[in-house]
Amino acid sequence: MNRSSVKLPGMDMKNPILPASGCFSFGREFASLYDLNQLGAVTVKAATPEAKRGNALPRAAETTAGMLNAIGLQNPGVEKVISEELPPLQQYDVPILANTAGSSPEDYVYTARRLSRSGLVSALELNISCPNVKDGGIQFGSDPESAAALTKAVKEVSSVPVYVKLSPNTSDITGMAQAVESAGADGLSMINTLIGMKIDVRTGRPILANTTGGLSGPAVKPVAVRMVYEVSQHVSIPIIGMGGVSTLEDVLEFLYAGASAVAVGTANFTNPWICPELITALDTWLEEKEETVSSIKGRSWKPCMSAL
Amino acid sequence: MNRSSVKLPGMDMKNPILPASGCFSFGREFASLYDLNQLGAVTVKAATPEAKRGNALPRAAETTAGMLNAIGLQNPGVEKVISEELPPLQQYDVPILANTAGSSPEDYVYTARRLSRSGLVSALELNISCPNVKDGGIQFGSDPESAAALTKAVKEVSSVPVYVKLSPNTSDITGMAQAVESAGADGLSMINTLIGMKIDVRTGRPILANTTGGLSGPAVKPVAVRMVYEVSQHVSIPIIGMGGVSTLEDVLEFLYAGASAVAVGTANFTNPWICPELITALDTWLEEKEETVSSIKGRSWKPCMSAL
Amino acid sequence: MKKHAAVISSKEMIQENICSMTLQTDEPLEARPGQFLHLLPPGEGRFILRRPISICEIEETECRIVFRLEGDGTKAVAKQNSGDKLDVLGPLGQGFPDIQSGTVLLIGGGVGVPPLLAAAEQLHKNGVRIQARIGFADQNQVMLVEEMEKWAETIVYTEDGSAGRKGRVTDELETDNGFDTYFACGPKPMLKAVEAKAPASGYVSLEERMGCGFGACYACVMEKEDGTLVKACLDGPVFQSREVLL
Amino acid sequence: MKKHAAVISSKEMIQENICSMTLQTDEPLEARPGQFLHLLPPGEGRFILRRPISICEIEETECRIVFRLEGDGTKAVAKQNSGDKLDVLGPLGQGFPDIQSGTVLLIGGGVGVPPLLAAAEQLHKNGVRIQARIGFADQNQVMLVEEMEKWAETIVYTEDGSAGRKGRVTDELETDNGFDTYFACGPKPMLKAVEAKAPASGYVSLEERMGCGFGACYACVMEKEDGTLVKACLDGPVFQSREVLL
Ligand SMILES: Cc1cc2nc3c(=O)[nH]c(=O)nc-3n(C[C@H](O)[C@H](O)[C@H](O)COP(=O)(O)OP(=O)(O)OC[C@H]3O[C@@H](n4cnc5c(N)ncnc54)[C@H](O)[C@@H]3O)c2cc1C
Ligand SMILES: Cc1cc2nc3c(=O)[nH]c(=O)nc-3n(C[C@H](O)[C@H](O)[C@H](O)COP(=O)(O)OP(=O)(O)OC[C@H]3O[C@@H](n4cnc5c(N)ncnc54)[C@H](O)[C@@H]3O)c2cc1C
Ligand SMILES: Cc1cc2nc3c(=O)[nH]c(=O)nc-3n(C[C@H](O)[C@H](O)[C@H](O)COP(=O)(O)O)c2cc1C
Ligand SMILES: Cc1cc2nc3c(=O)[nH]c(=O)nc-3n(C[C@H](O)[C@H](O)[C@H](O)COP(=O)(O)O)c2cc1C
Ligand code: FES
Ligand code: FES
Repeated sequence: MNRSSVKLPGMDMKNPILPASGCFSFGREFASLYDLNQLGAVTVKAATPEAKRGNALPRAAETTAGMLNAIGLQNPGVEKVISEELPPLQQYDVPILANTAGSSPEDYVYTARRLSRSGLVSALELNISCPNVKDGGIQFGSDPESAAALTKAVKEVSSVPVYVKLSPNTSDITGMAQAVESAGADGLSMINTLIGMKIDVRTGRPILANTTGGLSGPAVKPVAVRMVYEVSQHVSIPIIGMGGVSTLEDVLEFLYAGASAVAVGTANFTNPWICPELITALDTWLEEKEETVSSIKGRSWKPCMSAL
Repeated sequence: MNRSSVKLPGMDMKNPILPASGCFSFGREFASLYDLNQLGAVTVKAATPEAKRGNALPRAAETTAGMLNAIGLQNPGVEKVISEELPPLQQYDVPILANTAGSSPEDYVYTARRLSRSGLVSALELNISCPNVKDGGIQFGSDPESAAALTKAVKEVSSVPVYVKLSPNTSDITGMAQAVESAGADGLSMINTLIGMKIDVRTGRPILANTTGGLSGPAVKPVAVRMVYEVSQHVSIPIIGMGGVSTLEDVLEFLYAGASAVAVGTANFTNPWICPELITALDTWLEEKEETVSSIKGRSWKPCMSAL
Repeated sequence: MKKHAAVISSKEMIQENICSMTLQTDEPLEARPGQFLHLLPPGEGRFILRRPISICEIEETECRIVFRLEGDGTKAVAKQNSGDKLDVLGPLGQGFPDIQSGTVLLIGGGVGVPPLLAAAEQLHKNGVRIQARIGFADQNQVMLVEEMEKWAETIVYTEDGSAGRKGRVTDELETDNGFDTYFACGPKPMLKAVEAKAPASGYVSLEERMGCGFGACYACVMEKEDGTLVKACLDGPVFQSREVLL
Repeated sequence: MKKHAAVISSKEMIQENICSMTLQTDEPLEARPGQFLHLLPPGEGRFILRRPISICEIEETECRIVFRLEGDGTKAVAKQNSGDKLDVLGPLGQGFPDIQSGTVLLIGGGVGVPPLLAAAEQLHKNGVRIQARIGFADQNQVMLVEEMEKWAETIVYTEDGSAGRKGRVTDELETDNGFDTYFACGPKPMLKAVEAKAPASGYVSLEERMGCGFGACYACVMEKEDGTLVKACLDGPVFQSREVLL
């Protein structure tokens, strides 16, 4: 077995690195930069039942070591995602994690059914925590019961494994995680963005047209690592960890915290080649230290091992 | 009237700048660096009924544009705070905001009574959200009902105004704010630290002895500004805004967001002279723009004014 | 698009808050006028988004940029010295069309002027007649006038009259029939006025806030007249006049 | 304690990962050996905590520091060049005592050696006899040997024997009766071994993680034998041996 490979529900990954949803579009722009076959998996942009035009501009702003976005789930709608966006990705030997969002359980069930039956995706990722649209499902992201009900409903119609993407905007992330685990989730993705905002001091007004946006990037990494650390000790389904990853050390931190795979979001914008760079760096590191991804997973909380 | 001055319950402030609790000790170290009379107010370190020795070392770590702390409320206990720490501050013509923490409502009531009746403090700040001690009252920080009950109990015994310090580790900051407002709080302080952690990639183990710690500094500013923006539109009591303030622009951002005063925490460690520097910068700016603190307060959400 | 560890070969502050920099890349950039570079301000993780800056002059592996110090990012870039490296992505976006004949009017406002200089040089090579109207807030913002005069009959405007003509680049535009098409670059209100007033159609280059700069983040999506959506970074920043809703 | 915009007057990498820097301050630092400077790595808000670095040599307004590149902060400092400014707070903490007679043994491990060089120079001025045992992981970490030999009879150790004697600075300590007191600086396990083995009492300088460095944050609080609490930054970093629990 390869040192880097990991097996997650629905996704046999060559390595634990995948781009995060919304930070890789549908892969087209990156496919012209490097061979996508290098990736552990690809998470595509959220699909909703109908096309969404997204929010007014500006949709992005920078903060210290972070960025705010309020894209607003712009996407061509699930039918076009299936007919136009996903087929080009089939040429790669890489699992596809399809992110879905909606404003009602029916929306999620609808897109989940369509996507999972399209034969084009390996697993679903339920974005129950998009902070950037009025009806973006944020209520599911902070209430364990609605999250569980939603998970259950989607599991019933989905023919592929279902990952639930958790919001950090909660006081009890472990409760959320356990609720969706009991409802049948096959895995967790965490974290989505923190809700933040920036005011233009020249005008006194919010910079984003949407007023608030989702905070991502290195600034949020300590929050993400803490949540993965906490949740991984209380659930038995695998976690795709994310939030501020941009270096090999960050990848290791998430694996040590208990993540089974690590997604890279914002860093794709700063450095479009970040994913293959991290994959190479991790391979080299594992080789040098004679470790495997599974051996280092959760090391921060597992009883001391001889390897240390 | 002075352009910078602000009047908050219990605190007539020359300017809206005050150091945040835990980042100024009891003022002694700073008193040897500059004249504390320059400050708008002083927030002192949390007092608990009995002395607390704090957590094991390491208690601090750095993250990208942020820091984690797990001091663990080290303090000599409320009696010594009153007999030894607060008297030296009486020589200054500056309101004193006394932070208190505890693990039960009785603790808060006890310290609140002692502090408010000592005649040495202008107002109390209830830290219902310290993430760094097992019994640090974090439960009050995420449950509106317990927070309201606590506030009520303290208000009954306190002879000075009571500010409640809110935790950002919640999905509904406005609900928390409204709950403590209805319970009689005279003001709000926000935000306390986000819960975060950092893992030492050399050892695979958490850096802080306490495992997790409170995240502060520029990294959290977007979250803090968003919360002040949201809450200030839904309460009528004043807000002391804080979280990552280190420049004049940051101060303006919090005032525009709706804060009545702005506290500076972590930046005191990076630059011990930051408070007087910000005060001078703000004075100059207000003078130049012919503005006052009260005229710019909440500008980000108030209907357009002629001044813009 | 490539990532370059460009070396700063020279840096000069041409106004108090305007920096001119020459960058040396390993390989020729092969950029067109109107395309831009995406610079990562140095800062060990402090800066997350790159800064889009237009190519102002280009020859083989050497390229000049001219930018105004706005916020922390451009200030951090301007603090670098010759010999220092700069992380540059580019060239990005669609540039100005390669007009081969007739008269082109260049209309630039403030930091919209640098890309027009690149365009002027190219148009001159093509044998096109070039006129330029470039406008600035005041004399402390005026830049690239001599360089522009090399290629174009140039009129300089300042809003306060402290240099050149007092007024705006669009002031006498309605009655100017001396050009076949135009290239405009500047703040949105200027572009709107240009589109409204110019007697001919032309091309506008937009300064939209960007995330990635190469089409991946959807931060810069704009609407076309027909309702379809385009990305300013990928499908622009240069568009035909009236093609997108400003 | 003051804040200085120190100017880097020279920088040299004396080993692959060890940087020696000379800083020029406006006013004399008036520091004692064992005191430290608190450096803010440059980075526009990226770095929040300063880095404590011991004074290695000092004369009037010029001061030398020697530090190992550990994480991002020390790396960012080492990237600066002579002429660049560095934001420095100091001097901070309590230094070594001003011993005037007898024999002092200096015991240093790795980056614990730089402050001992400052101490050696001072002790030499005081007419004290000085011996030094300085230890490093391997030859690539060895530093300041020649400088130390100027003032002290020096024995160099490396753990792998690649330079000097193979072994540790504490190896022959138990039987060494040739000194009246000692100054020790190095990692905690070394200091523990020193306290356990040294036949005389002495002074240890601790390398604790710090927040503020001047007593305000309580990040560095340690326990004394009698249960009272002290701050490593304010009451230390130098303490009497066995005074605080390591
Ligand atoms: C295609 C294009 C070409 C450009 N060419 C030039 C040029 O040649 N010379 C020049 O001086 N300026 C140019 N600009 C504007 C330049 O990108 C901004 O001034 C710069 O990004 C501001 O960064 P900052 O770090 O100083 O400001 P900050 O306020 O710190 O920037 C924060 C974020 O907002 C974005 N931002 C802020 N202001 C603007 C703006 N006006 N336009 C776009 N993004 C902004 C930044 O890119 C960054 O992502 C161009 C913009 C675009 C879109
Ligand atoms: C009083 C004192 C004097 C010192 N003198 C020297 C010296 O002369 N030369 C030298 O090479 N080193 C010295 N050190 C150690 C030096 O401070 C650390 O190596 C340095 O802070 C690491 O910073 P970084 O940015 O490289 O590491 P990072 O891991 O990026 O640092 C992150 C945070 O952890 C702290 N930290 C990490 N490692 C240490 C450590 N070993 N000790 C204390 N804090 C640490 C940093 O200060 C910073 O706050 C001294 C430490 C102390 C307490
Ligand atoms: C521009 C942008 C768009 C995003 N769009 C989505 C999305 O459509 N669905 C989703 O689940 N998460 C979305 N996210 C969140 C990311 O997938 C990721 O959870 C978050 O950004 C934290 O990771 P990072 O710090 O590495 O970016 C988006 C993030 C950004 C920055
Ligand atoms: C070292 C440290 C100690 C703190 N101690 C307290 C405390 O005792 N009571 C309290 O209410 N907040 C405490 N805080 C939180 C701060 O008062 C402030 O709410 C938070 O740090 C955000 O502001 P900043 O980003 O400016 O630091 C502490 C923060 C730090 C960094
Ligand atoms: S800036 Fe990212 S899509 Fe245009
Ligand atoms: S480092 Fe802050 S008190 Fe010692």
